[in-house]
Amino acid sequence: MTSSAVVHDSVEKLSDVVIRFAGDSGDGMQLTGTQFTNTSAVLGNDLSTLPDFPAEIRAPAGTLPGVSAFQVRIADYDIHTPGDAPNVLVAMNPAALKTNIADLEVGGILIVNSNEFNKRNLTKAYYTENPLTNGSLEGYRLFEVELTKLTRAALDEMGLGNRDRDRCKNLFALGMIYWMFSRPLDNTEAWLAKKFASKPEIIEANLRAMKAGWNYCDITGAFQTSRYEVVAAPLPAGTYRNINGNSALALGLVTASRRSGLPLFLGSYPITPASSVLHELARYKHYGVTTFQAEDEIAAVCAAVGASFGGSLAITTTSGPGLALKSEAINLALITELPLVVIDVQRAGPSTGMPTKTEQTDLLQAMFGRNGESPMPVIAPSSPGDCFSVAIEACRMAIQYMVPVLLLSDGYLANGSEPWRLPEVEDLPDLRLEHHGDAEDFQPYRRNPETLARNWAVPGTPGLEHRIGGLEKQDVTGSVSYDPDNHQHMTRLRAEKVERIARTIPPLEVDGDSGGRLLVLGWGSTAGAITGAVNLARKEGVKVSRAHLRHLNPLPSNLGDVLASFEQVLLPEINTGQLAMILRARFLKDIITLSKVQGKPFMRGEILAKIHQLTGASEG
Amino acid sequence: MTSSAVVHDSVEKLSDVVIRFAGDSGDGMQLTGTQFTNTSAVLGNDLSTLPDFPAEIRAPAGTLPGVSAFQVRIADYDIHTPGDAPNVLVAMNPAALKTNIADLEVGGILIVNSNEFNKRNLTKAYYTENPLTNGSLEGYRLFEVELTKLTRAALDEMGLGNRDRDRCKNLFALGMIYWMFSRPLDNTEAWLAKKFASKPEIIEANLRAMKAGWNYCDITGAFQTSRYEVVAAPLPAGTYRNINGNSALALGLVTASRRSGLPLFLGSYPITPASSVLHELARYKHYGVTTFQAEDEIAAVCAAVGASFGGSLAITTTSGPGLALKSEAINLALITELPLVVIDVQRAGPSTGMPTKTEQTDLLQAMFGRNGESPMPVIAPSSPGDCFSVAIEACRMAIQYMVPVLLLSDGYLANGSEPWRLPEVEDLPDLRLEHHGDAEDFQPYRRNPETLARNWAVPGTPGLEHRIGGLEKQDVTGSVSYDPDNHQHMTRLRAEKVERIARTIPPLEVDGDSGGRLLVLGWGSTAGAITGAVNLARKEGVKVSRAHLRHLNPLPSNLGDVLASFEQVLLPEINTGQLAMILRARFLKDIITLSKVQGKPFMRGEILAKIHQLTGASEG
Amino acid sequence: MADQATLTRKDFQSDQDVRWCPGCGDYAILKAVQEVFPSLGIPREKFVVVSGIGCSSRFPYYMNSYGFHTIHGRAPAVATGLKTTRSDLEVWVVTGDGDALSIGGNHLIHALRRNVGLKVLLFNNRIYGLTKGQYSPTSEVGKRTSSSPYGSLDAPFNPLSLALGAGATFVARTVDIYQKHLIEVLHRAAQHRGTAFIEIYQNCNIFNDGAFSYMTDKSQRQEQGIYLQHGQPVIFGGEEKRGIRMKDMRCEVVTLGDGFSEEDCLVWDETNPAMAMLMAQMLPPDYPTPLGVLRAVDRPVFEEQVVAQIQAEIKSKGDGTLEELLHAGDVWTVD
Amino acid sequence: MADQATLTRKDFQSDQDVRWCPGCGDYAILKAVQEVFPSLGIPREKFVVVSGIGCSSRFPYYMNSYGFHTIHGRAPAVATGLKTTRSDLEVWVVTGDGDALSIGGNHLIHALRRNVGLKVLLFNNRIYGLTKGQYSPTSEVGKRTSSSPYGSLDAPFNPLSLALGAGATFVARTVDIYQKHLIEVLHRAAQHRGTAFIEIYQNCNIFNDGAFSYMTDKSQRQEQGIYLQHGQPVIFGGEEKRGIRMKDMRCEVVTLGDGFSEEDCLVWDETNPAMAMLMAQMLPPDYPTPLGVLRAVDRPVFEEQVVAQIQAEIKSKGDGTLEELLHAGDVWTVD
Ligand SMILES: Cc1ncc(C[n+]2csc(CCOP(=O)(O)OP(=O)(O)O)c2C)c(N)n1
Ligand SMILES: Cc1ncc(C[n+]2csc(CCOP(=O)(O)OP(=O)(O)O)c2C)c(N)n1
Ligand code: SF4
Ligand code: SF4
Ligand SMILES: [Mg+2]
Ligand SMILES: [Mg+2]
Repeated sequence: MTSSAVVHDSVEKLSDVVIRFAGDSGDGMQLTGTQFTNTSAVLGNDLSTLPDFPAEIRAPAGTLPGVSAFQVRIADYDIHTPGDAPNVLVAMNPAALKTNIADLEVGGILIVNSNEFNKRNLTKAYYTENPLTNGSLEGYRLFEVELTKLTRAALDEMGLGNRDRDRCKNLFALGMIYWMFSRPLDNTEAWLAKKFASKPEIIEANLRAMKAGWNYCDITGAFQTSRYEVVAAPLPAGTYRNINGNSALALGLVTASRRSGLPLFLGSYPITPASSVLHELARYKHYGVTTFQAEDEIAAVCAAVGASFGGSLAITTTSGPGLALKSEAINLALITELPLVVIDVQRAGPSTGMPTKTEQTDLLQAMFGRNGESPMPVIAPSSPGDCFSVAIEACRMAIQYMVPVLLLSDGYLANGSEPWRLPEVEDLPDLRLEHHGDAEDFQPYRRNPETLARNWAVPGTPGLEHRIGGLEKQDVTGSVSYDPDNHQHMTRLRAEKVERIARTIPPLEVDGDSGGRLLVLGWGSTAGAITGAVNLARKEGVKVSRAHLRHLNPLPSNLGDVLASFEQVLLPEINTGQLAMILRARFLKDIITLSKVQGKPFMRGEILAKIHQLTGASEG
Repeated sequence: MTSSAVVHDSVEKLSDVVIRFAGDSGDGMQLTGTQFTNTSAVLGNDLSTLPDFPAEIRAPAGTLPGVSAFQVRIADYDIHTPGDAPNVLVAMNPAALKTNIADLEVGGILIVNSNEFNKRNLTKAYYTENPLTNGSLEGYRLFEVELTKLTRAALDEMGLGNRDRDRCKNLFALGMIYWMFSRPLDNTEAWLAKKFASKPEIIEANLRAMKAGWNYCDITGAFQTSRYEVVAAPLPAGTYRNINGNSALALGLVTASRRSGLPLFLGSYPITPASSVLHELARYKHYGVTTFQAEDEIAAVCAAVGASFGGSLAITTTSGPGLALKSEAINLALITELPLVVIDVQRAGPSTGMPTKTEQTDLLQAMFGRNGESPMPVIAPSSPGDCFSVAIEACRMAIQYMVPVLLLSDGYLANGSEPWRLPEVEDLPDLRLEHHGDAEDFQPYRRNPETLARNWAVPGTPGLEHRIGGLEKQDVTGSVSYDPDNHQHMTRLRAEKVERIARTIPPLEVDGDSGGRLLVLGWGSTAGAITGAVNLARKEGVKVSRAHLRHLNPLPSNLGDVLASFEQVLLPEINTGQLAMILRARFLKDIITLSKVQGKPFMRGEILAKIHQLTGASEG
Repeated sequence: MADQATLTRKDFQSDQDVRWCPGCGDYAILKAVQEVFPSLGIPREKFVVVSGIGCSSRFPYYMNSYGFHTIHGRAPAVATGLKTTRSDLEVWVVTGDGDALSIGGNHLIHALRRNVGLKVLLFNNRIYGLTKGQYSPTSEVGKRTSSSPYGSLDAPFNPLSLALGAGATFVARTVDIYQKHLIEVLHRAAQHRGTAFIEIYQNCNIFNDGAFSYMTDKSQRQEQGIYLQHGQPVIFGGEEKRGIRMKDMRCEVVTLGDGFSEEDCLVWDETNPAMAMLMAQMLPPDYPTPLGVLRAVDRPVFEEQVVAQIQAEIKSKGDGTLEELLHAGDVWTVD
Repeated sequence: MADQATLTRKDFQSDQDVRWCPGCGDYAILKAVQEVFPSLGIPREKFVVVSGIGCSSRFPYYMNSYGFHTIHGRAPAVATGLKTTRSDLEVWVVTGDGDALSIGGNHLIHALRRNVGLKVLLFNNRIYGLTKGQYSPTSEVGKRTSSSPYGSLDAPFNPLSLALGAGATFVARTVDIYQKHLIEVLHRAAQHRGTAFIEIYQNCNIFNDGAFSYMTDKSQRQEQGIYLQHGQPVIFGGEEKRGIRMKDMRCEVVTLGDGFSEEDCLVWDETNPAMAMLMAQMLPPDYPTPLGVLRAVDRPVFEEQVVAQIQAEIKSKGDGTLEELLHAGDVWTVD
């Protein structure tokens, strides 16, 4: 909680605050967090969120595995992560307290629903003593609120049972936090009205609970010394919406479809945390989108390959274990040189691993997890909003170069959200293709001399009848060929095609000095934490530069020069050093890995500590 | 054809000769080659073979895709490859001539069945003129033999139709070559007698044809100036048999089963060139071997995982596309820490590629083709015979460390053969395990402190009931765990377990000076060609050392020192530099790749040329 | 180590907290299985529960037997490897409609044709529970879910027909909350040699609540369910008894008394493939739902044959030695 | 570019050399297909032949239409993606018994339940041809092959039963060398809406020669084959006419004249599921082999529904614009 230290009207202005809502999965914490986020977004804060779902659908109420949390950070300046340690923690029950308290900053605000701290719930959370009374929470600003009781009381007149009334506890909590951070209620009011249009009773109950929470603070003065304000961040002018990574992917794909004039086809099989891309796209039927929920990942990618053969912009979405299953079929797209975008929303592995947790451990699988020499472009978004343009870029590469492309997102990006400035439609890339193939002297493997893309002649076109398949093909004619020299040639050609993409991607930009002591390099979802850490280090006077890779294959052509310009290169990865391996091999430069494999994103502090260590800077 | 230049009794002594039999796939060339090989083996030659099958089962007779060839090299000294260019080519029809003549050494002996050079066959082979008469074969020692006519004549009295008689042409050719290389017929006679025990007519016909071939040469003096002898090679004393790589794998697996006391289970789905391991093992039922031909590769590996859970020594065999499919399930073995040996007999990719051709392009897939951080041991045999001990070593690693192990063979090793000295049973490693698990205080993930292997407690053992699965597991207890630190710990532990294997593998041995200008490093099936090339270079006085990696993960602990001791390291690979990438990343040393991706093994000459180039030596 | 003679339900309860949603039908099935296992007279260590991925597939963690929570769709394949090499074990497979029929369809039908000695419990909740509610291969057409906001279009599988078509030797259907029926069917399955396939209707109260209430609602149980009994006429209904008779090779519901008597009704025969198929294809709302054993026949059991073949070879050739193995074929000696 | 009105067999012959073994049954099927395509009145560019991997799956290379030789077992999945997005195309799938029923079993049954508009030609030679002769999921028990030197133990699938169990709307069987029958069945399939599944007995003269000679031998054709005709009594046999009648819900072979007449025989009904199942399960040597169309019914076609749903949404919401897409939901403006 960075205080700007301007206190007036007993409202303290803050620059930056991190709030975490934690409760039972039945407590509606995701909704609470999302509402707070949206309201803050409309107020113009920059923000970043981190939901944390339990692995079980609905573990028994009150248990540790049943805890669901949502962290949101709002700021009056440009931020990049949901924050390391929350400044405010709302804990709806003992289990939520137990699993989250360790993260709360020392001296942080802790609001608990004291009604839930009964024997039964304490036991479920494996507390032997009541933490509210045994002094263990002394380091925090603890506010005990009888949230259950107060919510029930607020809804007394409505004639609802206790179960229904208890469902509104989260709105009571939201009301309190709205009060504490001086947020208006109207945004959530409007949302409730729309969401439950057909159920006026629910709207009413939720509204009452929220207002009761707000009034409780206002009237009782429970938090009188603690009312804050975080003013709007100076974001670039434009229209914004709050977006998570998977939604942004879906929008990007539909956009690419429209800008290329190719119908969008998604073949997918549900898997956490990728499923919501399927869910989103299934809603865009009026954009001509076809979604196909296949019987498994193999059928999903195969159907996409079939759709691509038929002329669609074909996509398949999955997570790590699904990518493993798709690898054989991806190679079919690779050898038949059909465009395909494969999206892997990474999660913690190996095997089923920790499905709801994030990780960047599929990079090497994406690069090399196929039989034979099978290079393909790999690209990764750096923030939830960036998923939009990365999706478009993946589609561009796929159709312009007639290659399957791998897009590596992750669970953190998928579920995390940030304000996203809507692009102007006319600024979006034009992806229309020149018409391929001419019946006179048509050859299926004849190539565009610049991109080396082969002709994409779709069935139904008279005179261009041809056959493709997984056997090695003679260049130009596309006939099956066992000729040794042709195989060498085609192997080289498939690699060359991918390498040529480098001509169309921007050089790597360095933020800070273009050379010197230390470069912190990143890829994918670590961008926010790295930027945050580097900014903090700079504030301390440490000289450090920063760069972020979007294209992982091919790499930007200036990367070698950039790396050579720095004495040290630090590469934080949510794996054991996968990109580092690729760069070390390619550039024979000692890349220093900062590895974290805990199913969680980096905290700024962790990267900052490493920067300190490498630069010899004090822990200042 | 290296001549020792000792001519007596009009028989020229040769040190080394390469013979290729080529004909239509119906002509029995594989049989002919195998018989010549076996006879030579019994005579004590060192030898090496290279069969070359057509991709089609039986392409129309006389066509180019229908050509089947078998190359064998015999020598009176220790050799390592089937030879670069044949000295003798037998071409049974125009198509066989067309596809093979380019390889024959200048001045080499060319025997053709002139009866087949008719209009029809010439057209099928896309010859516009008859090569026998247009002077195009002038550079060779051409012998035209009316092989069809002579064979028919030889069987005249037997009352067989022409079709049956023509089936014996290959034996006529074999007889000729036996005469030419002064080999006895008895070995083949015995084989025929055994093979066709129930069909005396076939034995008789084949025998007559073979003898007719022999006599034809002896009587007509067709080759009078060309009779040769290759005497026995000074092989180490012992009992030998000629073996190909897949048979050696099968024997190694059964041996590991016996030496460990664990029943062998193979789950497999047929795929070229791996299928024959399944075929061989299916014959060893009286060794208690269970072979399961599954519905697909996924079921095959899953069944193996199930068998491993049940206490079997579990194996799955496949080739590249199949490995891609198995990757998800291999990770299940990895996270549940169950022993499993995965054998990939590599073939040319990507996708279906060129299924009958060889390649080393699955190394990166083997290393990295799984979701999440999933390190596993990788090992590769260097010759057909070496497959035996590498199979045993793979089993050792799997059961001693409770890990899935990847064994990378390839099509060249699978089908190629060499004399193999039978080991003494008592010299074979003892793979018996200590009894795992004790009902008192049993924990499924408790570990051996030395190997870090967890307990392998098999169902049916009273008191050791426990559950395993693909979710992340708490160390020691094996309970499902989403704890971030535990995940980090287990990730490290799974890697550490693989690294610890390095303690039990021998240091890399360098053949030649242990440091200096140039090291030629290899892995897998390139061993023969590299050894051959290095030996040739040394004969020329070039200083060059050689080393061969058997363990690719973990690498031998002294590898870094070895690489550092050489100015240059050359790494020939039948891929675009996959191992080089791993070594470059690990040791930040510039490894020079010699790449060949043509579906064919290296020729010594190709590697020698690169050695020349790097050492600045003349073309020798 | 509990003595098998005295095994009770408690012996099969593991120390893990059960983590299904409160109210989930899976609890009832767990209870029934923990009832049945100790009653079979088999030592606890002989039981192995193998599952895939899904809510249902968490099952092994809650059973204090050996257990293997494998990967999505592959439980029948893993179980086949286990049972083939360890025919002494009791291998039970727990799977969901997505796990068994979507990604795992192939392994399931292959296990059925091979007749591997597995008991396959398919928890059919007509939804993907664990991934939060997408339609499954048993969801009815037109189902609105997160992945089918305008209604699903894929015609569902009929799991019993599919199993029958694949050559299953034992096919049954029961319901999570019909404890007695469920336990009876599990007992029948436990006795079966070869693959026993049991579809268990299971309510997912979070994502597909009430999927089976058309028949499980107390008022409907008699009207909407046919409880098949081998050798008995197919009769159902509460007050007003009704029956199924054959007409022109199709099933017809008739009201008894109304010109029809018990004699006109089909007499249930578990061994008749045509009857099983017809019964499997009786679907609501046109027909009541058949429950119980639709098919139970004897056919050679895969793992028994595998073991027998190995034994026969050992008998005919002798237990192979390594010496023999290595020296087989053409060998020669170099001195 | 040939004019569809005048298309002939030649128009569908590609320039690639056909590379099956001389004598392979695949040649006859190729010939029949090249006969049927030009006769359908559909332009050549509308045909796509999609295959998996196997000898049979080389088929597309020999057809001068669009073609896709995909990967092992996945042809139905690739074809589903193609047909769903391009319902204007005629998508024919060529597959083998290994390709379709071993590795590809799941995709096949899912295509059948969805009723995607594909024609699936399963070349059943009861062997893995391309990989040189291992037993397949349709090989008879006890088959000795390279991978089963002591005889295979896996009970085979009955492809027709499996397809019926999966909900197939069109199921037929024919034989490579019965050109006329084959062409007739292909014509019927071409007319069918939804998935048409056709098992074609195909002789692999290299690895499984004579697998069907028990019925294809000239002398046996009448005795061993039943040529089903919708609406006709099920009668077969040469001199001595025989028929199939129903008894206790099982099929029985009766000799006509011998106390039985045509009237006693089952009248074939392509729409009756029980009949189809019974007929599918009639196996030699106990029964003659049924040929022709076992099932042909109408059910909503997958890709038509998909297209209709998209059209309906466009109609109700208007063709979406990018502006709308991006601006949906809560937006706010920063000036
Ligand atoms: C390879 C793979 N693909 C997808 C998933 C995601 N996934 C987990 S369970 C499941 C479906 C579960 O449905 P069902 O089998 O019906 O079980 P239920 O949860 O309904 O009991 C899916 C799609 C996965 N874990 N692994
Ligand atoms: C993933 C994969 N696994 C295995 C193979 C090897 N393979 C190719 S075709 C085939 C079986 C062919 O049998 P079938 O489908 O009956 O076709 P047929 O050759 O008999 O026409 C197999 C196992 C492969 N190409 N790809
Ligand atoms: S989501 Fe449904 S099936 Fe899964 S545990 Fe909850 S109620 Fe049961
Ligand atoms: S192997 Fe059999 S199926 Fe394959 S082409 Fe030859 S005869 Fe035909
Ligand atoms: Mg389900
Ligand atoms: Mg076949």
